[in-house]
Parts: sequence; C-alpha cells; structure tokens
Amino acid sequence: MTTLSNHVPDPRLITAYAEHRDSPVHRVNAWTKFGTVGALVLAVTVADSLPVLTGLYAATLVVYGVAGLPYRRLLYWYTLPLLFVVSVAVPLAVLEPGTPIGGALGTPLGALSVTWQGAILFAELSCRSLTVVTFALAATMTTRYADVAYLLGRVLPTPIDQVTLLTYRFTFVMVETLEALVRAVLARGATLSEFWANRRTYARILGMTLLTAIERSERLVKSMEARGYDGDITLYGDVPRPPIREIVVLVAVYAAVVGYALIAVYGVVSL
Amino acid sequence: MSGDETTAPLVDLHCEAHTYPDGTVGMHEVDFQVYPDEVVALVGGNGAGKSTLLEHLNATLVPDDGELVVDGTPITDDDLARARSAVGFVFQDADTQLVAPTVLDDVRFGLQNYGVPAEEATERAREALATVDASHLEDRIPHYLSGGEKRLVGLAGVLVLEPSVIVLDEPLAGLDPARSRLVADHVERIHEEGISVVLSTHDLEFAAAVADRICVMSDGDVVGQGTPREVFYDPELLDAANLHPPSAVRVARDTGLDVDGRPVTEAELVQALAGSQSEPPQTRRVDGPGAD
Amino acid sequence: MSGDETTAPLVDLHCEAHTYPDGTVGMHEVDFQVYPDEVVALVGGNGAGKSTLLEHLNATLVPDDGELVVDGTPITDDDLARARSAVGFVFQDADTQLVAPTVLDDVRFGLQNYGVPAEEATERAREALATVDASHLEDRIPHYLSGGEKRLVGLAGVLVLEPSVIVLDEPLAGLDPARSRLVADHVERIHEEGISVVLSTHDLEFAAAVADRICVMSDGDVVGQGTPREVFYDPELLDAANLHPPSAVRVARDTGLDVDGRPVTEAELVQALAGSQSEPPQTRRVDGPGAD
Amino acid sequence: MAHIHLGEGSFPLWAVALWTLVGVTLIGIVVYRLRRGGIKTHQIALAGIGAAASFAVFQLNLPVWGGIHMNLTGLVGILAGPALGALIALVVNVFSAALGHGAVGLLGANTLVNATEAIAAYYIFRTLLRMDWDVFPATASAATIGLSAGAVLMGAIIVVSGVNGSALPRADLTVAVAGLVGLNLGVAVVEGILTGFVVQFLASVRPDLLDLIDRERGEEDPAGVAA
Ligand SMILES: Nc1ncnc2c1ncn2[C@@H]1O[C@H](COP(=O)(O)OP(=O)(O)OP(=O)(O)O)[C@@H](O)[C@H]1O
Ligand SMILES: Nc1ncnc2c1ncn2[C@@H]1O[C@H](COP(=O)(O)OP(=O)(O)OP(=O)(O)O)[C@@H](O)[C@H]1O
Ligand SMILES: [Mg+2]
Ligand SMILES: [Mg+2]
Repeated sequence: MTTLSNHVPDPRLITAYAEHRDSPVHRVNAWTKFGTVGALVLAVTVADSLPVLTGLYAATLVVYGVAGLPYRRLLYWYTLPLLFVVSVAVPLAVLEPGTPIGGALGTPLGALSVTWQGAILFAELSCRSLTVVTFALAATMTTRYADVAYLLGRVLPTPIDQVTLLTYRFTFVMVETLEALVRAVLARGATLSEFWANRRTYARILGMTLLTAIERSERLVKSMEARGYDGDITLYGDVPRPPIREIVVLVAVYAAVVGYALIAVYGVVSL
Repeated sequence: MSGDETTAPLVDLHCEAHTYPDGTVGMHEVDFQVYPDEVVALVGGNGAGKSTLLEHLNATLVPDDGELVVDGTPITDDDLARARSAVGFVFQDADTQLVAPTVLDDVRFGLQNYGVPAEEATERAREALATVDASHLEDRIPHYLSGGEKRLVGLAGVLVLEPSVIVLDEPLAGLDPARSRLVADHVERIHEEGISVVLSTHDLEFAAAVADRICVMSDGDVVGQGTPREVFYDPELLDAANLHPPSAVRVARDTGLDVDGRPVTEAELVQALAGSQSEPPQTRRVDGPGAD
Repeated sequence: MSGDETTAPLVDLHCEAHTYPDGTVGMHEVDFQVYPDEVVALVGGNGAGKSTLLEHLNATLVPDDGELVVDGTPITDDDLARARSAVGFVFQDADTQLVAPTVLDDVRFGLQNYGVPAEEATERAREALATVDASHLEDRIPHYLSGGEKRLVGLAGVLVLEPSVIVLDEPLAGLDPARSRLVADHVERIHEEGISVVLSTHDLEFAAAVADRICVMSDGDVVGQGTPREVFYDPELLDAANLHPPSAVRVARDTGLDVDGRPVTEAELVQALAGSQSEPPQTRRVDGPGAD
Repeated sequence: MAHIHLGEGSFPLWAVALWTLVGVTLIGIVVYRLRRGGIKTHQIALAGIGAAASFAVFQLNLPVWGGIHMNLTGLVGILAGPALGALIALVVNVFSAALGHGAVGLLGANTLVNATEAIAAYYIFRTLLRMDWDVFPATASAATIGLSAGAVLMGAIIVVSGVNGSALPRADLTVAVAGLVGLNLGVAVVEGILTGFVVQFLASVRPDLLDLIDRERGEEDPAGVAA
C-alpha cells in the first residue's frame, strides 16, 4: 500500500520472491548463502582498494540479477543505507586531507573543497555498504521462509531464537495491522502527508499498533501454553549440509579473502 | 427505483485488474456501479475479491489500470479525498478503525479532518450517534466496547460525514444474532435516509433480506448479479461461485409442497407456506438474520 | 449415549466465579460437565461468558474459587499440563494460534513440548493433517493460509495430542458457507473417532445440526441446557438469553401448517414439510450451515 | 532521512571485532539473567510480538524532513523493560540487516546503540514517574534523552573506531561525525515527542496497561521483572 514506505522492503514481497520464484540462486543451499554473507562482510571490511570494492559490488549486482530480482526496487531500498554513507562520507569528503578536485569554495569557515581522497573514500564506503546490502537482499529473497527460520533457530541461542522465530512469524501480522489502521484513518479524510498537523493521528496509529501487539502477545501465551509450551519451539525442519561443490567454493572464497588481506592489505605475507 | 439503470450512477468503477504488492491478483476486470438509493450485497467465498472490490470504491485501493468516477467526475491522484468523503467505509475489522480515546472523539475524527469547527462537529457527532442508538456510549473508551458496539460506532463515524454511499465490509462478522439484527436494522435505516449501501457478507439470509441487488463474486470476478430472487433461484450461478442458496430458498425448493412466489427470506417462506393464496410477496421484508 | 449422566464425566468444572484482572466478572457460578462421546454447543450473546467458560476447561483460566476435575482426578496448580493435554483447545483467533514457521512444524509443536521424539512426532503430525484433509498444506507458511485452512491446521495441532475432549471457540467465525460446512464435517468426524467436542457458536443452525446438547449462556451464567429440540422450542429460555431460534424452528412455528416432530435443522424441516407421515425424525442429521 | 544505523564496512576489522564482543557481552548478560529467572512464556511472547510491531512501525514513513523511519526503541524500552527491550533491539537489528538496513558486521555496534536507547529510556521514565511527573512529559523526556544517549554513543563508536580508509585525524573526524549525531538528535526529539503522544494515547484507551506495568514493577525489582 502506498502509505507504507518504498524505502523499506515489504517482508511479504520478500517471501513472495523466495517462495514463488526459481533461479540458480534459489537453488543454492541456505547455509552457503549465509556463509557467503560472512565472507563478504569480511571482504568489504579488509579491502581498501576502490577497484577491488567496485568489483565485489559489481559481482553482487550480477548475482542479484541472476536471481531474477527487480533492480528498480533495489534503488529505492538503497536510500536508507546510503543515508549513513552520505551523512558520514560527505563531511569526510570535504575534510579529508589531499588534492582538491577543481577549485576551492570560499566560505566563512575557510576554503572548502572536495579532495580526490575524499571522493574516493565516498565511493569506497558506498561500495562496501551496497555490496552487503545487495547480497543480503538477494539471499533473503531467494531463501525459503522455512529455511530462514531454521537457520535463525540454529544460529541463535535460547531464548533469542524463540523470540526471533515469533518475530518472524508475526511481522506479517503486525504490518497488516498497521496497514489496516492507516487505511481506516485515510478513509475518514485524514491526511498523513504532514506530520506535525497530524501528530495525534500518528500517535494513535502507532499506539494502536503497539496495543494490538501487547494484546496479541497475551493471547499467544494462552494458545502456546495450551499446547504445553515450555520455552522451546524446536524446528524439525532441516537445511542439509551444503553439497561438496558449494563447500569447496565457500572455503575458496574465505581463503581468497584472508589471503588478500594478509598479502595485499596488511602485508603480513610477502610474495 | 433500486438500481435504476437510467439514472446516473453515484460511483462507477472500471478496473482492469488489481495486483497486490506481492503479486497476488486480488481482482480481475470488473465494472461496478452504485446507483442512488439502492442496497447492493456482494457475496462469494473467502478470497473471492469482495474486500478488494469494495476498497476500490473509495480509492483506498487504486486499480492497476482503470478509472473510478464519483458523482460523474473521474477521481485523480490529487483528488482521492473527494472519493473518500463521498463514499464512507466501515472496515471489516472493527478493532482497527476506532482510533480516538473516546467514542465521541472518534465520531468527530472525520469532521475534524475536513476542518469542521469544534462546536458543529460535536453537535453533528451526537446526532450521528443518536441515529445508530449509541448515544449512551458517548464517553466510553472505544477499545473496551463489545464487537457490536464497535461496529455501530464505526458506522456513526462514517454517517457523520454525510456520504452519498456507505460501504460495509462484512458488517455482521463476529456478532451474535441480536446484534446482527441491530446492524441489519441500521442498514435499513440508512437506506431510508437516501444513502446507498454496498456491503459484503457471508450471511445469505441477511443479503436476501436487505439487498435490492446481489452481486456474486468468485476468484476475483463478478460472475453474476440480479435481484435476490433471480440470483438465489439460479443454481448454475450459485454453483459457479460455490455458494448454497439461503435456507428459505432451499426449504422452498426441497419440500414437495407447491411454494408460490419464489420466497428468499424466511418471512416470505412462512407466508408462502401458510398457503396464503394471495399474490406472491412483492415487497421486500426487512428482517435481519435472527429475525422472527 | 450422548451426555449420559450415569457415566463419569471426562471433565467436571465447578467454578464459583471468574474475575478478570481488571475486575470484570466474566462468569458467575457455573457447574459444567463434559461426558464421553458427546458434542456440546455453547450459545449466547457477545460477552455472555462462552469463551471464559471454555478456557476453564483446559485450565487456561483458573477459577477464583472452584475445582476442575479431569478424568476423575482434580487438577492442581502443578498439574495444569495434564488438563492441557487431555483437553485440546482451538482458539477463536486462528491467527494467533499458529506459532511455527510452517504448518508441519506447527502441528508438531505440541508433541515436541511433551517430549515426543522427532520421527514419531512427524509421523503423528502427518496423520493428524490427513485426518482434517490438510496434508497438502504441510509446507505452507501459516500466515498465507485462508481463514478456513488456518482453522483446520489449528484443529490438527490439537488432534495430534490425542486429547479426550476438544474445545472449539467459534469454529465458524469469518468462514464462508462452504468452508463452514467443511469445518462442521470435521467436527462430526472427530466425534466419530470417540472424542467429545465442546464448542461455542453464534450460528444456531450449526449448533442444531451438530450438537447433542445445547447449553445457553447469558450474562456469565448458564441459564439452561438440553437437547436442541428442548432448547430451541423453549421460548422463555431463548428470550432470557436474548436469542432467536434457528430458521427451521421459526418456520415450523410460524407457518400455519401442521408440522410434525419439532424439526430443528433444515433437513428435518424439509422432511416434516414434505408431509412424510412417517415417524418424526429421530436421528440427528449432519449438515452444517449451508448444507443443501 | 532516518534514524541512522551504522553502515556495513565503515570500520576497520579490529573495531568490528571489538563492538561485536561488547554487543555479545551485553546480550550475554541479558540472556544469563533471563535464563536464571526461568524464562517465562509471556516474556518470550511479548518480546517476539513487540519486535514484530517495532519492525512493522519501521515500515511507516513519517513525513518530517522528507521522511523518517523509526523503530520506537524508546517506547519499546518503556513498555517492555530493559532486558526485553535489549533483546527486542537485537532481534529488530537482525531483521533490519537481513533486509539491507543496518549492517551484518556491525550488528553488535547497532544493537549496543539501540539497547542503550531502550534501557536508558526505561530507567529515566521510571525515575521521572517516581518524581511525580505526568505521563506525557515523562515519556517524551525519557525517550528523547534515551535516544540522544544512543545518538551520542553512536558518534563515540565512530570516533573510537575511525572510518575505514580515512586518513583524517580523530579531532577532525569528531567534527565530521558531529553532523551525523546532530541529525540523529533531531530525530530523537521528534521521536521523543511522538513517544509521549503514543503513551498518552495508550494511557487514555487502556489506562490499566500502564498501571499494570507500574504494579508489576512495584512488586519486583525492575531488572528482575524484565529479566
Ligand atoms: N494485502 C494483500 N496482499 C496480498 N494478497 C492479498 C491481500 N489482500 C487480499 N489478498 C488476496 O486477494 C484475494 C482477494 O482477497 P479479498 O480480501 O478481496 O477476498 P474476500 O472476498 O474479501 O474474502 P473474505 O471473505 O475472506 O474477506 C485473495 O486471494 C487474498 O489472498
Ligand atoms: N481479558 C479480559 N479482561 C477483562 N474482561 C474480559 C476479558 N475477556 C473477557 N472479558 C469480559 O468478560 C465477559 C465475558 O466475555 P467472553 O469473552 O467470555 O464472552 P463470549 O461469550 O465469549 O463473547 P463473544 O461471543 O463476543 O466471544 C465480557 O463482559 C467481557 O467483556
Ligand atoms: Mg473480505
Ligand atoms: Mg468468545
């Protein structure tokens, strides 16, 4: 619905892609994708060369495309992660010592100019962030709901896994509650386009959302206890160990990242 | 004059299809009109597209491709408010539509949004509450009301805006027979005030009792429409929508007796069975479900 | 055999009153028994206390003062699990009942809580899903099921625990007639497996069709009970609870015709009207609402 | 514009390791206390659905300065208590990271920031109530201060870590980061006031809800209830 943000992926859309589409990426084992996220995080953290980072980013964009996912929506979803980059990197791009690009701009604070180093830093931070964002989205949009749940249940300790599983299950319900509330106030002529004039309406929508959440949790307790719940939703579902092929690739990826870091970045090992 | 095809429709929807964000097609091509002074009931199974269609009537949902014409003028994106004030909407889930701390505040909510001054708003809100016999609830906290009371307050909150059409999505959901009947009475009363009503329901007895026109949906399509008598005595249409006719129709059909006049409501059935050899009943009888 | 008073009850509740934390008295003094192999329907208006009573039967709620006896042994505070495994509960709000990420996981949920090994749990879960014709839903995400499907999965999740009594709070809420009928059929099927069923409903046709015993509640009290025939032909009792009898009863009563055998379901009415001068129908006919 | 989360890859490896360690320690303490108290079903249910609500709220676009998103962390802290509040912060961050907001590698740092907001808001709210403040000013202040504490902590985390690949001295970095913290402080004020209105509304439709929490809190020590 239009009132919900374009900038945050709708979990229902995510599951729709994961459940109803198919692609080579869909068929990759969930553990492999999970492992790859880790390798990418490590890679963007240690890599300090713009060409390498750009290459990584380009590679994840290709994976995203191979998975048959929509590029246009990706642009919207970039807004929030890029906000951090912009708010940190723009001041840095100006302050960063180095050779100015073009002329300097005279301001009361002194001469301001974007340096080459600053611009490169901006590009690097963007690539770092967007590489992982793109891959994380590609992974969640190609991994079935049950597999994601199984991974979460496996990776996290009790009771965090329990909380996470319930959150995963009820996020959809809460999004719909929120949507219903928004729809109902709009139907009675509320305009939500201005915040301060409508702050009470916003407070009511958000308040009702939380109230619904609290009351739902009260009912949930009843229904779980009625089936003997004692603090453990175990999932019997199983994501098997990845096939040898994928394990080999994953090991190679980690080796490459660590090797790259040791040789090119930290210079610990010289060839 | 129900659904008189020669007068101009109040609402005229043409929609090629409606696709939800996750790709589900909630409704296919649909043409739907609401005429002055009629009660239209949408019937059909769960997921047939009733709510999807209804939510197009006040531009809560916007068709993928198509047009909504209200009072003769097409609605544009900048103009959604006009559709929303002309077509009042009471949602199925009473719990998510009352958002103010007191009942009176909630009924005033819409008026405030349209900039009506406080005094006048309060007065009109009180009148609307009186119309649905809910004046005594004025100071109550909406959250603590019973399901039926919530439904009435929701109705008042929409009536107060003086719309020309009111849409009710499953107005009887969760209500006991006595409260269902109360809501059914209020549908009649609203209709008498000259407001057209479009509603969806799973209760075919209720549909037969209040509607001038029944519109049957199945799998996102309107598969047929007509008067209750036409629709409920059309076995092929009902089969196509996986519906069973109301009890009165089934009894009239299944009993070996010679039943006159194709009764669709219980009152008509009783009259027909009573063997009154007078004219088959022509006037619609107003009795909600549970009426006796 | 239905509600045979000489056999020992499976569940015997004596409750002085139930007061909710905010001070609302949800139920006054009530004595309620469930006997082997019977279907009991609780009827009454919104807020009459049906859910409150039902939730006492498996110790989801505990009376202010009173006792719950299951299979002849009183339930103590340390022993609530016994009540919960003997008395299965399907809540009105099917959406909050399904907690696991997939249908199969959800049906196994209860078994796993009682420590059943994985293999056996899976096998029993599959059987339970098959019992309610929901095997094809095994891998689905609960959120995307329809209302009727959610209800069936909820039922399977309780059936799998092999309880001796199953409680269904408003099993037809929000369902279309075809799905209502499916659920009604499953109530019958469970009953045939020798499990007693206690349910609440606003649909008196449904109550008349499935129940051996009807229990009428009003304002937190059980104001009367008996067979459908006794209850629905007792105008004073129904008036006291602000209920109207089912359609078949009203038609039989209101028509001038001489109707035999006090029919309570539509099938009985049709049979009676058809003038079959045979015995008044003795066997309960199983037809959910919308049956034809 | 949004309540900004730290982005992926912005810190050097040692900092990622450090903040992960600190985050794990914090959550470890919370989990230890929860387990020691015997985990109650109602806590798990409240945390699970609370996190779902918080995540859902994040989908709503608030039209301030071109649109902001918020998780209402302060509000969640006030309603759920410090321990469950911290758990909710973690879970919301896990889901955010999966959907491309926040960061997988900086889960520890982001959780630390949000948990601080929830915990600070909770204790400030309790203190102000004990000082007989009205609900609106108490919640608005508690949420604003809590969220501001989070914003400042986030700035500090950036300054301590240093930005990956930047040669800027720490002093200059502090200046650059001040802008970011300033933005988040602005959002904190908006969110704080909104939180005030929300709680005021909750108090008017479900007066028992806050009383109930008060009563529960009164019976046991605050950490004990939530933990
Ligand atoms: N927000 C949504 N996102 C995705 N699909 C939806 C959404 N809302 C409805 N649908 C789907 O659209 C179709 C039509 O749904 P709709 O709610 O209009 O049916 P309905 O006739 O009102 O059913 P009910 O009687 O159960 O209320 C269904 O298949 C439904 O699953
Ligand atoms: N959690 C609660 N807290 C306070 N009061 C409650 C609670 N649940 C129910 N009540 C009150 O207890 C009374 C009985 O409610 P109950 O839910 O048992 O009715 P019911 O017969 O099931 O109604 P319905 O047909 O609407 O489901 C009502 O007055 C209701 O408002
Ligand atoms: Mg609907
Ligand atoms: Mg109930």
